[in-house]
Amino acid sequence: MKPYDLKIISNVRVSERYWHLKLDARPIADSIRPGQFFNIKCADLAFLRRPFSIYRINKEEKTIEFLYLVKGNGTVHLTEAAPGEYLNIFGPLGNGFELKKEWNTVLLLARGVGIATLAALAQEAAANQVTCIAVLSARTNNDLLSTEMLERLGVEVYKVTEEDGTSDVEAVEKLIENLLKANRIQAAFTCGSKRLSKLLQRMAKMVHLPAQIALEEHMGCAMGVCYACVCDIQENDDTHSVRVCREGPVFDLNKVVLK
Amino acid sequence: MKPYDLKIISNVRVSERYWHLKLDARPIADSIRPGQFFNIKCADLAFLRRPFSIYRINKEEKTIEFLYLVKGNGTVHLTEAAPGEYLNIFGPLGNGFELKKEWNTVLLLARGVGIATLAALAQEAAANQVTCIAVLSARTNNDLLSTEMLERLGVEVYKVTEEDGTSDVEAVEKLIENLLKANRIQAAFTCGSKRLSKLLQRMAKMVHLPAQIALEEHMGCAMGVCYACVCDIQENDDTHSVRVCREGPVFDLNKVVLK
Amino acid sequence: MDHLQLGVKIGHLYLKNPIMPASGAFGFEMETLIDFNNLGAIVPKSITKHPRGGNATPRVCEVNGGMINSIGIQSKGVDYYVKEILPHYERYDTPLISSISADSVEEFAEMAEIISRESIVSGIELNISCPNLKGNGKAFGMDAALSYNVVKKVKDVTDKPIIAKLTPNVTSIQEIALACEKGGADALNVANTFLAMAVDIYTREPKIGNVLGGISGPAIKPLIVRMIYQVRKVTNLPIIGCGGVMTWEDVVEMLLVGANAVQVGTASFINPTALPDILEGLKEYMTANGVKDINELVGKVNIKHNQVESI
Amino acid sequence: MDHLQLGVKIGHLYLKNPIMPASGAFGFEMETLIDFNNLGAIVPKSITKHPRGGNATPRVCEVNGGMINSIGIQSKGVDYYVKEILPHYERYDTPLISSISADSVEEFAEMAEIISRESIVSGIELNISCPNLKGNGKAFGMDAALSYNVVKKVKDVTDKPIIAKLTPNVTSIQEIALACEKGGADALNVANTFLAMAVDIYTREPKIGNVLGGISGPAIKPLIVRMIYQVRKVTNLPIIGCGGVMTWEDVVEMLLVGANAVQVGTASFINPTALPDILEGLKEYMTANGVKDINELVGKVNIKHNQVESI
Ligand SMILES: Cc1cc2nc3c(=O)[nH]c(=O)nc-3n(C[C@H](O)[C@H](O)[C@H](O)COP(=O)(O)OP(=O)(O)OC[C@H]3O[C@@H](n4cnc5c(N)ncnc54)[C@H](O)[C@@H]3O)c2cc1C
Ligand SMILES: Cc1cc2nc3c(=O)[nH]c(=O)nc-3n(C[C@H](O)[C@H](O)[C@H](O)COP(=O)(O)OP(=O)(O)OC[C@H]3O[C@@H](n4cnc5c(N)ncnc54)[C@H](O)[C@@H]3O)c2cc1C
Ligand SMILES: Cc1cc2nc3c(=O)[nH]c(=O)nc-3n(C[C@H](O)[C@H](O)[C@H](O)COP(=O)(O)O)c2cc1C
Ligand SMILES: Cc1cc2nc3c(=O)[nH]c(=O)nc-3n(C[C@H](O)[C@H](O)[C@H](O)COP(=O)(O)O)c2cc1C
Ligand code: FES
Ligand code: FES
Repeated sequence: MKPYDLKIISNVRVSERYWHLKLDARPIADSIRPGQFFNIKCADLAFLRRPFSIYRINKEEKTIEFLYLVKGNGTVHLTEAAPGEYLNIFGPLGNGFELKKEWNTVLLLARGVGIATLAALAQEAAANQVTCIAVLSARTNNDLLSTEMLERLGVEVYKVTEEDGTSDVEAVEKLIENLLKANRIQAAFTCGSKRLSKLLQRMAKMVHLPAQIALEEHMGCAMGVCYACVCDIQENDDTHSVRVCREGPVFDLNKVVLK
Repeated sequence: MKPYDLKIISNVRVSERYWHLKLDARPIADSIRPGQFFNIKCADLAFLRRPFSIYRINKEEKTIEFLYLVKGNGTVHLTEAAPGEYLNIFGPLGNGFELKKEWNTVLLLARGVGIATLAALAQEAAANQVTCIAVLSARTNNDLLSTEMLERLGVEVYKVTEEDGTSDVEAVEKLIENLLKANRIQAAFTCGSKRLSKLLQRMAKMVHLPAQIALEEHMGCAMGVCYACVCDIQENDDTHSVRVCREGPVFDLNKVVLK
Repeated sequence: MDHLQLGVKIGHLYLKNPIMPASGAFGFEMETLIDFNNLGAIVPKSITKHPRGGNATPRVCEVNGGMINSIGIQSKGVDYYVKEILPHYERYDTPLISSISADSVEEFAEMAEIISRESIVSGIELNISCPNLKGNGKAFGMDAALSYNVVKKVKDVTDKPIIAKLTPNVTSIQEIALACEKGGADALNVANTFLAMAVDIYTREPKIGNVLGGISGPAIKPLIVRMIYQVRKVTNLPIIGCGGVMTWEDVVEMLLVGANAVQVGTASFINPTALPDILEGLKEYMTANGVKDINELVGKVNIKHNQVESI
Repeated sequence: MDHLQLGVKIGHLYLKNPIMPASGAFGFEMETLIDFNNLGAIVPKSITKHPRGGNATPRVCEVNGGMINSIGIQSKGVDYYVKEILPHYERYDTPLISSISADSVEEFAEMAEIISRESIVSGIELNISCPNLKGNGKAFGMDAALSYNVVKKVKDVTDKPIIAKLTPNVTSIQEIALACEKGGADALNVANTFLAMAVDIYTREPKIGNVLGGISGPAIKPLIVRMIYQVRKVTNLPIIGCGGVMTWEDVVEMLLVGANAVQVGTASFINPTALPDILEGLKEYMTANGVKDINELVGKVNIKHNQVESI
């Protein structure tokens, strides 16, 4: 982890509420893993940095990409950053997803901008000939991002939205049940929705499916010193506090306490 | 006085430390007088507005111009404002110079960016066939601004600088003495230097020359309500406090108390 | 938007809306800029009994997220105020609140008495943040007994609603608020500026002629919001929130933690039409969110946990 | 730049330079980012005697010019600290200052005693901003007698230099500073965070899980500068300035008003290499301005007028 001034290659709107940011990553020596994140100084007018997962790592052209939802002060100003300018990003931070060698087929369950986080994983899975089945949930079809990119990677994509009335928890539960029946899914990954994470946690515990979650929490330092970003991990009968920025953001879904 | 969002026509560096700003003034209905000023919101990152005298009023092309010294937080950020963007300026504020009908020849004594303030007056004088003799003082010749513009207006310009060793008070006193002898100067105007203002005050009192000064003081509201920008006026034996932004910034040099 | 109920009550005083200027950041010089009839109240700069010159310049400086000022209550005295200042506001139907500063408890009472004779004065705001020169020089508002005394003595001589403007430079704002309530205050203003200082590292001189000054602007809003919240917990008196309001969002935030109205000071220096702009924003917010009566918002912050009041 | 004298003394403690981290905004996780040997001191997060869970999330939020935090001193207890945290710092030759928090005067003394046994500990900072649970729940540092007591009891059980970290949420920082001096404090830290609050107007929930929190960052610097100035006027004890330092300019400002050293907290969240960057800036400033010894700057603010200490 280090702060870097990276040149902006592009920063464009990709849907109503989402933007895509591409940076020249040549200065970064560390290797970057899917699930890791960077803490980005969005603008002078946004005091704190903002954490964003790595969305795409392009090793050949040495670029990194982020997909971000325009939400408040920081991201609104981030949209104003222009190609050619430099952005100060701090990272890579935290621990990424673990993709075990023995897994051939995995399930991705993402909602909203959580897709950004799992897209990086899908990319790695594809490189390792792991089959990915993705359930992507969003408010509207316009919000359903990266489906084409995922399909190009060979991911089998299922889309559910409020718009189409297909995204309620019951419907998603049914869908996953069917997917679990039809495929030899060996692990699951989720990001972006508390509701869906709880659902997946329940289902994974039931069928003893290894599962990982990328969590979000408000951050101060993003480097493990301030204890702003804690969540609880339950192992056997012991509950202990961990830092999302340091021990996470990826945790064993079967152990994390979802409030 | 009103706040206006004015389009920036140009914003360019004109010497080492000075910048020139030109705005589309079409939205401004009020007439603007030399000596008046605007309070400019330089940037989001500079909290308070900054006061700048009007440097040039172009009635035909409906533009106004400012000449500013890059000094601190506000002006540093002002240099980043790009043509096409809008700048929020509040004004016109305060009272301008008084150029009496009966005056045929006047003396301008300016130092540094004080030249900006007197340039607008020279422009008006030229339009009214009043002869201007200007003594311009600066640190370096590079800092000596607008001499060409003034000469084009027909102003007789005398330059003094530290660089040339010609700008000390004694030398300027000698120069003005000679100018007063050689010309029928009926009024004097000054801006930009406490030292030179004191000199001119002393000389003007001695020879009973009408004289005006444009003062600077740190401002809060710039509209006369906060009493941040006060200075003292001495009339006969009475000293009273006035507001630079409201009763000024132009005052009778013979009455103002120069600290 | 026509059916929005924006009126609020500050004791017996009815304001047509909760947005008013803060003392010291408003004057009739703004008459051409904004319509005073659209203000909740008119609050001219604090006055003193006798004419006063004010402090050395520079009297203001910029800091991160705000400014420091030390004007020193430059005032032409109460007689001038009654004769020359008040008449300017006669043509408006907006209630006028006179802010008064004094050097002693007695002087506060004397001034309140003089001011109360003026029918145009609808309320009196006591600037108890000013130093008690007959005491140890500390502000009245830094001491509960003194604060009580000032309010009590003033209440004894006037029937006008009294607003005590607290200083935030205290260990317990609740204690001072309660003292003022006990003294008979009809409302509380939370609060005046925080004592602050800035130094120019190159000249090594304080950026304010008077060395110390009061910091205002958005930098102090989180402290003021906390204080309004704390004061609301111990009293039902009307609270006027003041400190760092720049936008209508800030007004809503202060109402949610318990303010009944707000004052806008420094914002007018940055945006001279801040007062009407904030009122417009507030109306749009109410319309968009189905808030029919502004009073519905007061104190409606949603506190879920039984929180500990420490850091 | 090699001949610059940057060393400062905090009581008997010699620091090689005046720049150190603020407790709670530093940890050995930063080891790969900055060279701890270049710090004036190492100041780990405050610890409590027994393990403690900390407060509800969200624990931080952004405000204009700063942030609010309410971590709640999440701590694994003093035993874990001694066994697991302190050893991390053994390989550095930088003095380590342990920050301790406690619920009662007695507990402060107990903890100081335990910590004092560790030779790696060069000094103890008392976080007297935490609430006194055996009393009325107010912070120790809000009461002069309690502050005196904490310092005195701790001094009785340890020979290590004691730094009292004051809370700024008081009417008179001078009074508390003097009480700590009388109790035997070797130095004063001015100061901890200001109690603050922010509300999300759309959810109507406090932005901090614990409702209230402490505001840090540039927004509070002018208040802290004022307090350092005030404390310097009444005591010759070494002062560590803390609050809103983002750049070397801020350090110079604090030194000029009387600080002998400074702590940097929030700045490290914005710029993770703030600590070394500030030190470099300071050295360049000294070189450019012919300041050979950093101590030359202390208290050198140029006060021309006989100013009044009111607003
Ligand atoms: C590890 C991690 C990875 C993330 N990856 C992505 C991503 O790839 N794309 C994306 O769009 N978003 C991502 N988020 C969420 C993203 O950080 C927030 O949406 C963003 O901080 C909001 O900032 P804002 O200024 O727009 O909103 P504001 O509401 O103005 O933010 C105010 C404050 O709250 C914090 N905050 C608000 N929402 C969140 C949140 N969900 N998580 C953490 N802090 C929050 C902000 O950081 C800021 O400090 C991630 C969060 C974490 C913790
Ligand atoms: C009526 C009037 C007319 C002026 N006209 C011009 C002009 O035409 N061109 C020009 O370059 N300058 C002019 N000035 C001075 C100009 O306002 C300052 O140089 C400018 O405010 C400095 O801002 P800064 O952010 O660069 O400096 P900073 O040092 O960062 O300013 C900090 C604060 O001090 C105030 N300040 C600093 N210097 C002055 C000053 N000399 N007068 C008033 N406030 C000051 C700033 O406004 C700001 O609030 C004028 C000042 C006044 C009062
Ligand atoms: C320049 C200036 C002058 C002020 N004068 C007074 C005053 O005379 N009386 C008073 O009670 N408050 C005075 N104040 C304080 C304001 O009324 C208000 O309490 C403070 O500025 C905080 O609000 P704000 O952040 O909206 O400005 C003054 C503030 C400023 C900035
Ligand atoms: C996230 C966070 C945690 C903190 N934890 C502690 C703490 O445990 N003990 C303490 O004395 N101060 C703590 N502080 C206060 C800082 O040490 C410091 O006094 C304050 O942040 C002001 O300095 P700054 O503006 O440089 O951050 C904490 C501050 C922050 C932001
Ligand atoms: S954000 Fe500071 S510990 Fe995670
Ligand atoms: S700046 Fe407010 S009165 Fe002049």
